[in-house]
Amino acid sequence: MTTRSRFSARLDLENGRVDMSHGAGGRAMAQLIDELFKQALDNEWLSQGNDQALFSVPPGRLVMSTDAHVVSPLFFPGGDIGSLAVHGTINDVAMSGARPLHLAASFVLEEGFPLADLARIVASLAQAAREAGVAIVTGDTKVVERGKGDGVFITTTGIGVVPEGIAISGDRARPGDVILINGHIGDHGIAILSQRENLGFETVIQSDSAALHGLIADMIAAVPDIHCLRDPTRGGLATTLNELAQQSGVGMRIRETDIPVREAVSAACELLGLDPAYVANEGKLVAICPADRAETLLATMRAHPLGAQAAIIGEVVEDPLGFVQMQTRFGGERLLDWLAGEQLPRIC
Amino acid sequence: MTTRSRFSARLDLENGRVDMSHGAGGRAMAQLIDELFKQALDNEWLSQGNDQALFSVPPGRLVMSTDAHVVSPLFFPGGDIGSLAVHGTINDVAMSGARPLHLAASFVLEEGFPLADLARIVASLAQAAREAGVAIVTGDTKVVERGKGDGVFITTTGIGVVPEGIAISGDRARPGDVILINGHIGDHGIAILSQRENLGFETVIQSDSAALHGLIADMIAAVPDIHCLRDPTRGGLATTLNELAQQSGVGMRIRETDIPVREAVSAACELLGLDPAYVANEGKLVAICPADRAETLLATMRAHPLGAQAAIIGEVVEDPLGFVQMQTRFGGERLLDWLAGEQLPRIC
Amino acid sequence: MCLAIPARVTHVTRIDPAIDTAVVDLGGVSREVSIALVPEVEVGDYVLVHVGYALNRISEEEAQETLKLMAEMTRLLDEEMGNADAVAKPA
Amino acid sequence: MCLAIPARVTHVTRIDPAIDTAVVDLGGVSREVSIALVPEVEVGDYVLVHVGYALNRISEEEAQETLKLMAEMTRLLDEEMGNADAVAKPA
Amino acid sequence: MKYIDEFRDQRLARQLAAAIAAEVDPARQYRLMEFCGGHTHAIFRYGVQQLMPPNLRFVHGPGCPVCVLPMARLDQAMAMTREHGVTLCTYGDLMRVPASGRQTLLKAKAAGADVRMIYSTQDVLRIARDEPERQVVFMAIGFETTTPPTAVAILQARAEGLKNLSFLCNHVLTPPALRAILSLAGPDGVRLDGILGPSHVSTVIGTRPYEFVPNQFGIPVVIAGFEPLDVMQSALMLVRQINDGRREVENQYSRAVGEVGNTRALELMARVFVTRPSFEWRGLGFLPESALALADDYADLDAERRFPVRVETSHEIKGCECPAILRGLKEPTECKLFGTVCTPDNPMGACMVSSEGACAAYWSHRTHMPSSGRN
Amino acid sequence: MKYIDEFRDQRLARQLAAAIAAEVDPARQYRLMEFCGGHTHAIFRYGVQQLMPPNLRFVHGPGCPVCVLPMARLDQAMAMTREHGVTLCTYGDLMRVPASGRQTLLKAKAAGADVRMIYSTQDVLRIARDEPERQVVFMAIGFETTTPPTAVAILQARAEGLKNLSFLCNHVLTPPALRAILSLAGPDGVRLDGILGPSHVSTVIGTRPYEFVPNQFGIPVVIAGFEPLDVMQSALMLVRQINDGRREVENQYSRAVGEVGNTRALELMARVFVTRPSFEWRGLGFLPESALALADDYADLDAERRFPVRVETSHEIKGCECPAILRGLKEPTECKLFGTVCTPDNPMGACMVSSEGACAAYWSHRTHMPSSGRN
Ligand code: SF4
Ligand code: SF4
Ligand SMILES: [Mg+2]
Ligand SMILES: [Mg+2]
Ligand SMILES: [Mg+2]
Ligand SMILES: [Mg+2]
Ligand SMILES: [Mg+2]
Ligand SMILES: [Mg+2]
Ligand SMILES: [Mg+2]
Ligand SMILES: [Mg+2]
Ligand SMILES: [Mg+2]
Ligand SMILES: [Mg+2]
Repeated sequence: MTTRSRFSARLDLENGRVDMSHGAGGRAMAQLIDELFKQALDNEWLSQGNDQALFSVPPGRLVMSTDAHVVSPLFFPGGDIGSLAVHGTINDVAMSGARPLHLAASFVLEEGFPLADLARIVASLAQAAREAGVAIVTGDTKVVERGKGDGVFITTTGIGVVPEGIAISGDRARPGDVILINGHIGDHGIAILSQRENLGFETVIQSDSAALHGLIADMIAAVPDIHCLRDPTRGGLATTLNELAQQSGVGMRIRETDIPVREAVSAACELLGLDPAYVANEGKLVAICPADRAETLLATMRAHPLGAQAAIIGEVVEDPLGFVQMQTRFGGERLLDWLAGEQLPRIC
Repeated sequence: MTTRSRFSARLDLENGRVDMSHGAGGRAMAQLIDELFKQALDNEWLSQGNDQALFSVPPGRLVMSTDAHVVSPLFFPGGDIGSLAVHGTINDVAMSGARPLHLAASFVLEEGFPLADLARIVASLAQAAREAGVAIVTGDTKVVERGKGDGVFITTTGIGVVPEGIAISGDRARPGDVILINGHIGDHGIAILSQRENLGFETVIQSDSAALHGLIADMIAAVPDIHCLRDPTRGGLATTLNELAQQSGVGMRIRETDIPVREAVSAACELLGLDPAYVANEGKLVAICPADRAETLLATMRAHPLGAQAAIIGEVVEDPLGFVQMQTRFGGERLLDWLAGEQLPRIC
Repeated sequence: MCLAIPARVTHVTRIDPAIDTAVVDLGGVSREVSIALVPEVEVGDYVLVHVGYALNRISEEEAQETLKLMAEMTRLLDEEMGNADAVAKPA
Repeated sequence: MCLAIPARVTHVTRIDPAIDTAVVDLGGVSREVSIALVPEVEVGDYVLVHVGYALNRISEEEAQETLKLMAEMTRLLDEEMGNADAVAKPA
Repeated sequence: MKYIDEFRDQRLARQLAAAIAAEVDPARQYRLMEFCGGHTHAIFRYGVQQLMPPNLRFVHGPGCPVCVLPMARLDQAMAMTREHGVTLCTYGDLMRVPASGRQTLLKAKAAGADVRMIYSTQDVLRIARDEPERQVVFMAIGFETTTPPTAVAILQARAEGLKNLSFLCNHVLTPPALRAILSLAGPDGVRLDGILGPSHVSTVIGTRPYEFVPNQFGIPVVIAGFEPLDVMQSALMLVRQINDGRREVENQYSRAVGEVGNTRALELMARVFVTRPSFEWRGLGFLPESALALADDYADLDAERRFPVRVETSHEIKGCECPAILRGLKEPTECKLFGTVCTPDNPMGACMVSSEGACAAYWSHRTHMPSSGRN
Repeated sequence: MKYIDEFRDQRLARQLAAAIAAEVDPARQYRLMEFCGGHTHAIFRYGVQQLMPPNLRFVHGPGCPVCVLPMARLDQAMAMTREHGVTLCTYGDLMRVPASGRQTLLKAKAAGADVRMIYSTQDVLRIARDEPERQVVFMAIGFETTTPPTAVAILQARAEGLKNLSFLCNHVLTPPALRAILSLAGPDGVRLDGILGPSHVSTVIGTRPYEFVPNQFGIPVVIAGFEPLDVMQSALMLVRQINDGRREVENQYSRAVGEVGNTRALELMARVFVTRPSFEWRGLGFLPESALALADDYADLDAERRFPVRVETSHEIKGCECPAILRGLKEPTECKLFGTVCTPDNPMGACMVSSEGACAAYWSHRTHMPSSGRN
């Protein structure tokens, strides 16, 4: 029996809206899942129609990671919540050195959300997953009353397999290690902010949202002994460096002049009184590796389209206090502290 | 370095509230995670502080399942959103016959949510996970502005391993198979509704929320050839039977008199004009097995505390239209259709 | 729409006939109802509950009478068939 | 709090001096600002932008003068040291 | 549950079925109209029709207040939310009923209207008290059963001086509708041998208002309770009247219904409502003296006066046979849209929405419908 | 970025540093107060202090409008949200500043107050227009730099006849504060050799209002831009004045500042504001003629008059040395709470909140603080 025959009228993907019946578990929900989700995400696991996906995994250690995506606005230059939800979780999986295998996606929809927008988001999610070579193998949809949500929240959870011999973890940074980044920082956060009507600025900056597992695969092929990988998302580069320093019980010394920042990002930060080091990224990674492998790693990164602007930005040092210090353009030093309070609202 | 020393003042778990800084990725978020989440969930994976959990899995096929939990109210007789988020996903994993291994948990918090309530929910989540023998190995926390959420949403994603020789799937029901349920239906939905101030009724009914993997392990040990297992959550028993009938391309005949329903659930349904067959459950499963194994399966279920009231409720029949029919108390027949529209708001 | 259910009055609160309420019980489920339409109800009465209001009292005697009548209507038959479990063949 | 940034005026919209606005550009980022405080600005001017308002025009000549003065203040030294890249030892 | 379980007894049901089978005259047809959707629901819910002999057929009447509400009244309520920004409160039954342009209150709510599903008029009063900044309109709907709770709320709103609550009255009266159906003669008319009277209505208005049915139309009536045994016993009582050639109003539901009804409820209704000269019923057209409006003394609480809106003439969905079905002239399965375009998930007519609507009842029962094209 | 990058040039910075090193007299101390938090921020952001010779020290002044706002004014604003349900708009800088009882606007917002962070007074006007049902209060704060945009908004609100917008004025004036600091003699006073004047303030008021500093106190002033080279050049200019024995107001920031300031801005300010006889500054106490209030002509737009609230006398956190720090008498590291109880995540005093506050600046710099107990 085809799914279509079960419903008397097709979903109105042009003018329809999510209503409470789409989350009640009955036929309206089944129709939403069949005509919108399954159609766009089309894979063997989803079409089985079970509440869980079954699959075999290659031998090895697994990783699992989850992220709720609550970005506002839902659509932004360079992506939308759909592609972001795929990239965000793939990256967290890949930062262990793992090859991402599968994703699960849970949607919380707000009553009244236009089905056309939902279809656009799901199409974008599907495309991002296809491009990344992972499947959304299982999912869930809930509907909350108007005023109890914000259009769409998407939680994705990913699993992946870590190749033999790889041991990447935030606690492995050692004094003497070198710190690299794969390109310009702050693009995602500034792209999101540029869509805030009340900030009222315009720029050509696009989100850097991207799936980094391909780049990472190249990197670990060239330098299996990468110590740490992490994507500097919320809280930006500064916060990620602090996390790693704290986890590893080391300090860091970063050179401001070596951090790639686009002029428009700098300019937007000047205008808003922000520091690019605290602005979110969605297609960036911080890598830490032994000093003698740094040039090889840098060359490998630069050879990949997502690492063309890669740079060595600093070194790991001994410091029981776990401080991240930055050499300013002037040769002075300042602390690159954790983000205090909130810098930017709702960026991932 | 202990996590405590990083923060100058401890979280105010008595009178504090979630504010936007708790989701901004900076130190306030790190503190929330350290002092509330990690402390309650305490396991080797979380304390590593990576954005993903790394673990080895025993050989076999894996399953993965995800559910967003948006129940309102957050606390209800017999549970809360924390325990529900554990049980709901463990059950979806276990319904494949799998042994649940690990969970991931993503929180979407509304600005202003009392930290005391959050701590209570996380404690309940932790306890439910401990009791079920699974760990919350990775997680995520986002904060949305007041009016963009509803206190707390929790998305959990679980993985599990399916033993050799088990092939449980919604498409395996065959004419002649027998349909069983592990106990009284409708308890969860009625327990939730009894908390709605505007419905204004009171009852001693408690949610049946429970993790069913232990029961299922016993069931597959006794009857490895179980064809289908599914938890009748949103949409209730009626909707679950329709899903299974449609997936398997069969019909079903159910006997109303054989379905266990508590008197208070029947009474509440009479008062509200609801049908218990459409009311949600969170600790129930529908099992379908070959007729000659049904008595063994029933006996096994009844021997488990979560199956003491188990019953055979009907049979699978041939029907290309996939109708679920019910023999009424009167010997008449009626269709037990999919839930149309919305029966109950926000029950899981 | 005209769903109305008999329930037993377990508690009556009288302040002003226009806003008096009772608590009724049905199979272990209790709820408050307005008794503005049946101010005379007493604890122990059964009332017909509709959209949160007690619509009317139910008469125990009349109910018994109705059931007796049913039994009578079918007695003849019962005897004829000699077997209470005989199932009428559905149409 | 007194954060103010120089930006180039790329567009001026004049309707009423009290509510006139300009678009300014800073390194590829543009935003609208009120010119209620500097109604005389022209396209091409640089203005100091503070909380969405142009506060003042920036004088190209004065800026050059300041830079020239800086160069002079350090010229002597430059020559003395014979090497522009010499780093002053931080305190 | 007392007064419920006894009237759902399976053994007694079989015996009543056997008694009916034994008493019907095989040579004649018994066409019994259950006026009320509550009966329709019970008949399908418990499979009562299948327990009847083949020559006894239940004919579904217009007795579902949701089904007979004309689209224009829903359009009007939605226009109030749009044009006046009111908070519209109503019973859940109405949420999915199609209005003009495939709109429903559920969709209007999704699109931003403040529509609240309530369970009791006491909830409406609470909302109005709690949100004094909102103008709250209660869309009152229902037969005489549901009218007294509205009357109580109106009086309470007046007594409390609530300035932000008003009532959009759609209460209709059952006797005029029954009269209209019986008055349709000739090819438009339906041949009926007996009527199962709406007993919950009669708890309020008593049995007397139905005397005109035997007197003027020569058709017997039994005021029938809503439990399945009530329906069956009432059917047997009608069979006996028919067989005996009697034409009376009998009262099967004597445990809750008397000759005169609830005089206090009637008195409250008389105080706040007046009869409208004419009111449209979906399927039946405009019927004289068939609905209530707020009396002039309560004009200030009348939403129609407080929030005037213009509503276009509405047109029922083409092909929907609700009108003929509500008059007992057709069965849902004779509608071309039934089960194909029109299902409970996508109802085209109101009869497919309410669980008391004939189409919805047939749909739930469709495995056994000999005339359904889908079987 | 023109007018920015040139003034951050690293080579020039080194040369300026060398020049300063060469010109200072090793036998004397140069204590230069940067009045303004913007300078404090630049000094730390670019590591300027570290480029200076050891006998030249920057002393941080009270020039952060956030830091000098007394708790009672925040308490007052929060009371307006609580007691009058107003929508409170303010610049982001204020969101995390501690008020009485460890409250902040951020926490008040989390607890349900309608607090909005805005970027421009134009946003406030937009909110008031878009939400006519809300009473919108703009909590205006800032030195003379930030005052004209408030004046424009007040005039625009009046011109548009906005009935739901009012202004809670906390604008303060820099010259009286500077005078207060310099007036403190004896053990309470701070010895200063020169002043870096607040140049963005001077874009509005010009350089003349600072003439009293050399004239009455015999201390040289340089109005200094905020880029690091501006600060360094100004330091050098002060060193030269000191070495030469000159006491003048010099203007380093001539590209945007003249002697008389922005006359149009001054005219708008004069139209809508009057000087308060006295106003409390955190750390400095009540200073005469040091703040602005709405003029009587604009009384209807004055939130203090529209939404009267009673506010208890507030007490600063015990142990917080903000008062002494704001007067230049102590360094943050001399505060016992610094870095232990008080951090940017849990600020005890306003100086730890604003990125222009001396404590926050020291915190960000703590790896190199010789006097910090934490190092
Ligand atoms: S099936 Fe649908 S369209 Fe046909 S009469 Fe019934 S409600 Fe109308
Ligand atoms: S460190 Fe904190 S407590 Fe100490 S003076 Fe600074 S702001 Fe006040
Ligand atoms: Mg993650
Ligand atoms: Mg992530
Ligand atoms: Mg990450
Ligand atoms: Mg699910
Ligand atoms: Mg919203
Ligand atoms: Mg699931
Ligand atoms: Mg589930
Ligand atoms: Mg399930
Ligand atoms: Mg995360
Ligand atoms: Mg909310």
